[in-house]
Amino acid sequence: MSFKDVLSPFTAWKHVLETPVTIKDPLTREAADRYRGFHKNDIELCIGCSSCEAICQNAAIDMVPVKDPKEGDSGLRPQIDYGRCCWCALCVDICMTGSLTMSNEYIWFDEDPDAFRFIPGVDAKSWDSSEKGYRREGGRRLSGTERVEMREMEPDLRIGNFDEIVAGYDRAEAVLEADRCVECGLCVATCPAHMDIPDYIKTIREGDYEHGLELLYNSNPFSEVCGRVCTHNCETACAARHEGDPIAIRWLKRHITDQVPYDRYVDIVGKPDLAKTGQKIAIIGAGPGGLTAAFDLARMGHAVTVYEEKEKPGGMMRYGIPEYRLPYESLDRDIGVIEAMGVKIKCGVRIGKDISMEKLKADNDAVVLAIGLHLGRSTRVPGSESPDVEKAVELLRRITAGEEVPVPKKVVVIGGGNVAMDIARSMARLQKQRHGEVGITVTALESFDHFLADEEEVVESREEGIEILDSRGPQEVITVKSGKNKGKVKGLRTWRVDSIFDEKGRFNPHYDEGDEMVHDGEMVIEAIGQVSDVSLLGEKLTEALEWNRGRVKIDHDGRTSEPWLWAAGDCVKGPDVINAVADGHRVAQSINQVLVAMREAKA
Amino acid sequence: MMQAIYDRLKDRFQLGALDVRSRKGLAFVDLRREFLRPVLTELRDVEGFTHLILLTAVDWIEDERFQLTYLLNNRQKNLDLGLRLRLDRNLAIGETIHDLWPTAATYQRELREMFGIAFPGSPRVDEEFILEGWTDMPPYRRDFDTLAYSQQTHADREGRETSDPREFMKQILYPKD
Amino acid sequence: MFSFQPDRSQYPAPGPDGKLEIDLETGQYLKLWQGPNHPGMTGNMSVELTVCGDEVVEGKTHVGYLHRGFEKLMERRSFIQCFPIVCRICVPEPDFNEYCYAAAVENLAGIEVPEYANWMRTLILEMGRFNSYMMAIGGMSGALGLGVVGQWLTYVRDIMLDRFEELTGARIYHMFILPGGVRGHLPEGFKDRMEEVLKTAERYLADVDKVMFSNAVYKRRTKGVGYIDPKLFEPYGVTGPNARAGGVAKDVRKDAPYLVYDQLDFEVPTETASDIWARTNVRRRDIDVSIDLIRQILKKFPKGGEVMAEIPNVLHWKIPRGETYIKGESSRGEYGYYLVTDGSGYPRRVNVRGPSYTHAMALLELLIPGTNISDVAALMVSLHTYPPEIER
Amino acid sequence: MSKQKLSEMTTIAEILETAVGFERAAEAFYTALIPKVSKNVRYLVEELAEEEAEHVRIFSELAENPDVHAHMADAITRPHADRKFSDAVHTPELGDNPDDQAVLQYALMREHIAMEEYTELAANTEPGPLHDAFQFLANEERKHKAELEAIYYQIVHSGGV
Repeated sequence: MSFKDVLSPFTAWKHVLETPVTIKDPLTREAADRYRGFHKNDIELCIGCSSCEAICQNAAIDMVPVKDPKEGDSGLRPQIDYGRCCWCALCVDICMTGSLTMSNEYIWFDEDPDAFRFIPGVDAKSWDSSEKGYRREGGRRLSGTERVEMREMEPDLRIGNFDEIVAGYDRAEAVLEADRCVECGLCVATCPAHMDIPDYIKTIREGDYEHGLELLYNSNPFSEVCGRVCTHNCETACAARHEGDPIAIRWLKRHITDQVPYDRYVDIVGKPDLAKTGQKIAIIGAGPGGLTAAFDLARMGHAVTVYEEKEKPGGMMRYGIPEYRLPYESLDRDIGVIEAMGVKIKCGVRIGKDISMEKLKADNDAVVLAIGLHLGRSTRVPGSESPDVEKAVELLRRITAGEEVPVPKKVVVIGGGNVAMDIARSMARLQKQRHGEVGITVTALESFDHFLADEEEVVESREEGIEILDSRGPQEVITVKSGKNKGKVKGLRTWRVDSIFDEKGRFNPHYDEGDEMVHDGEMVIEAIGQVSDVSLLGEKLTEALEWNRGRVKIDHDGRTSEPWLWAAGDCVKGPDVINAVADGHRVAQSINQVLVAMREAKA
Repeated sequence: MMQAIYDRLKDRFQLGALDVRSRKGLAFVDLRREFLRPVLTELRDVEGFTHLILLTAVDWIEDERFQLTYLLNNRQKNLDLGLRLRLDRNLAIGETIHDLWPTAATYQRELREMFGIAFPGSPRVDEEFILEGWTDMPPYRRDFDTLAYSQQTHADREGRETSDPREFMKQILYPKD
Repeated sequence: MFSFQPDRSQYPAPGPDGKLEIDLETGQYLKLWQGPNHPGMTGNMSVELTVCGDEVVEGKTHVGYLHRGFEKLMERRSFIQCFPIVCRICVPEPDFNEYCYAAAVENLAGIEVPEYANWMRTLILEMGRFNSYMMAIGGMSGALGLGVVGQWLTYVRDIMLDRFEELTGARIYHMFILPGGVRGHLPEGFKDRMEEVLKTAERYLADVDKVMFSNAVYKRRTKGVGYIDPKLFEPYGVTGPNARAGGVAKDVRKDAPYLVYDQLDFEVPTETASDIWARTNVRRRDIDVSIDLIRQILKKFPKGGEVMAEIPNVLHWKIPRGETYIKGESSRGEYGYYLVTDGSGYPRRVNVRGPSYTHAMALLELLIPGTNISDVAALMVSLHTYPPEIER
Repeated sequence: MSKQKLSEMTTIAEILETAVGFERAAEAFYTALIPKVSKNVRYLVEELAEEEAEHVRIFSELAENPDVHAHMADAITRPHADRKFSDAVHTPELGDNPDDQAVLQYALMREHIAMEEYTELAANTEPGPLHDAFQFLANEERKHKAELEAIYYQIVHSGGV
């Protein structure tokens, strides 16, 4: 210690005339660009999935109704209680759409404490238009954005046979994919059968497959089938699709069914221990709609008989969907579970011919019409009456039934939906087997922007060597005009479709007649649309029933204007498996209510 | 290095398996109660584990036991060693080591308060530490439910209500299904 | 130069065992509470002093004034939900909680953090250390009535907080280091603005050296006061600057290098006197190390790269059964997280090992008897105590 | 086909007569078809008959309009589409129980001819009530055709999922 040490502190005086460093007006000081300030929410982008609420460790967020729910949007929006919020921004990080962000605003005066509980984006705030504030870097990182790729058989291996293409996830892949689910449940409303999607996906993560199977068959007796061919509307409502791929819900469903040994199915699905009601129900058509209704009704204790015209049950699942997409064993397993519930299926019986509707009505307490759409439409363009012009549904049926079908070297398909892809790919396989090469041209009215068939169908068809031309309007099936081949099909003449919809989005095709093409082929297959074969109803019942634009009129529960008759599936709605399943449930519920009332009235 | 130390001690003190799954330079080992003091002493005086990093407990309520973790550090060799000791949860009495590391008295006092584990002989072990006037069960035990406590003690803010997207959509979009 | 010897002739004599028989009834003793609200306390804790004259004969520490039960709260929060609450365990230097927690989770979940994130974490931890020392030295000067140094260093801390704000989006609770990595990249122009802060800091520190460290009063009040015998370091778990001031170069950055410290060039400052002066001086010199480290880090900073590793969906992130201990060298010594997982989506047990736990409890109580009342504040501050890490 | 109808010029009176005949024939055709078709497609024919009845009513009103009446003898260029238009008075034989597709195809063809005819007539008349009437009819037919096409697509093409 020295004298210098006594003087040294006085050097501080040199600062006495310096300008103070104090911030003069702290209330207008702008925070940094990244500052985690008050919340903003792009209300149109937000889907109300509640992931923000789930991650908030302060329980500061409530989901409150703001608009009507619709597909993929719950209509709920987050309300934040600033009495609890700690501005950690995990809600911003987890946000599935990127709608929730933060401004760099941090000053807010109000005398009313409740003002600090607000709905960002709905309750207008001065910082709503702020460009600055916390943004997560590089998108959503707190839940997976990329779908686990499904392994498929290579095109050259699959084109010569009808083996199933999709391999299915193994355990590790499925767990990874299931992990991405945020359990918001937006998909449940969109699924026609309202399957417990987040719950069964959870069973995959937890490895509890038996519980998963139970959940599946609770709401869908065609889980094996839907695990393969469902139109998976759920995936279009999936929250994960906004900044990444939707969860592969369909493949996860299949994974559960793959993991449980079939001999455990009936035990797990379980048959409720109910007394027989003694009431009888006849179901016309063993497709997904009819059999789902049968499954439910049998489990409710009723005696159910399903009448099927074709040789085997399954409807379009068997006779429409090709085996490489849905192996028959999978279908048979689902049907086996349904039969185990006590459902009787009588195949090769055509109602209206072998048994009349009147007799069905007389012998049963209720009848369900679930006859699907089994007649193919024709374009009726000139030449379409030629015997070399086939209808896709008919041809698919014959292929399944093992009948001999003509397999020319070149085939033209009209249509751009999944049925067109099914027949094109089935014929391609037969061509490969018979001729060693594929010669299929698919002409679709729709452009690829508005294509009907699933993207993956288009991709896989092309991999298999099928040519797909979009925006082609069929004008004429060209036939040989003379000689020994007179009347034989030579090809299809098409015009280019300039525009297919008018400005209101309605079908109004406009052709460019100058852009004409002729597609060579010895066979033309029409795969454009289907219609129900309602002739089995007979004239009297057709007259007695009320109709709604070509289809049997039904109420919400699927009941027709005839109190003993219900209708379900593609013939009244659809067309796809899961809608038919949903219909089956609805009809079964309704019938049961009526039958219970009948029993009570008698008692 | 850790393995060599372990090998020197394991038979004499009937140590459990050496658990080195976490990170490099850190290992855990199960220890029988009667060997706590000799092992600690030997580790401190012979093996260079002079620094007691921490002493704490884990409640394995489903196994009806507490795990006491004594975490030691050998600075020269850059090794951390965790000794795990099982205590019967229903007879939670530990052995004080304040004479080996005086600072352990603080840890033991906290364990007494938060887990209800007794350390007879530890200085001031029964004095209140963090929780003055606490009468409920020791709060770090697993069966103390913080949420229930909070709900009993504090009122929720009025008017808070939330909806589950799935249930809300069901209620509006398909009430009859 | 200055010398005042108190008259202790009236004081009671110790008993045969050398211990005082404290009986308040005799009127010779007085209970004096320093804290929990007291300018000479570091945060919300208190020391219950028993004084005789102006000499303290016994001191008992009392904590619990801001006990929130973080360790227990974390047991019912998912692994990601713990991330925003750990920083609250230490206000002046929250980043060690973020780092240790994240690294513990990553360790048990088997996650490899990207290189960029490791550099970012190191940068943030050094920035945090710098700021923590600003408060420690400012507090030290304040405890001895030298308010102006506290004001200067508060300003220096404030401009460093500006850098924190632009980098992490917050001034105090940065919440930037999360399991898997960090939340973002360096903002544009950050290095230049940081250099300005460091230069300003160096200017102010030069003044602090003159006004505080070369101050005769300061020296008189700190030299030889609050001596800790280095023999007590191991029994009392003394780490960090408190140990370095007694000649033991304990520093986790050197002893068990983590993050990118093995790629940085630095020496650990030590002193030998082990008194208040030495402890404060170690901190003052460690600021220079921190400044140098920040410069080195920014110079070697990766040009770009991922900030986050791929992590599972945090909403149902489960971690296999295991336990680990992750430590780092905070401004106060060894800071660590002991994390036990049981395979569920929640931690089974989190134990936070803060250096104040050992420094301000048993050790402080040991050091207090025999000090002057007016030195208690300086003694406490010299141990650099942050009460929340005692009671968590 | 009379010689006069093939000539370049005709009169308003005649045009109106052909048009009313066209719409009447269609109305009668659809009305007669209703009981023939199966009940499930009857809605389609019923809707078509209603539409045509509405058009007949518009023409009747038009003929009674004194402004139009004054122009009855005016000459007007015969539209190019007139030939097809008059031909369409002769309704086709759709068989006993035509299906929805056959009915729709016929209706679409008819709407198309009518739309062309009225569009041309509107172009060939001076501004006034007659012009407005043709313009209105052309629009009506255009809208109607668009609606029918939407129905056609829905019924015939969209089963192709």
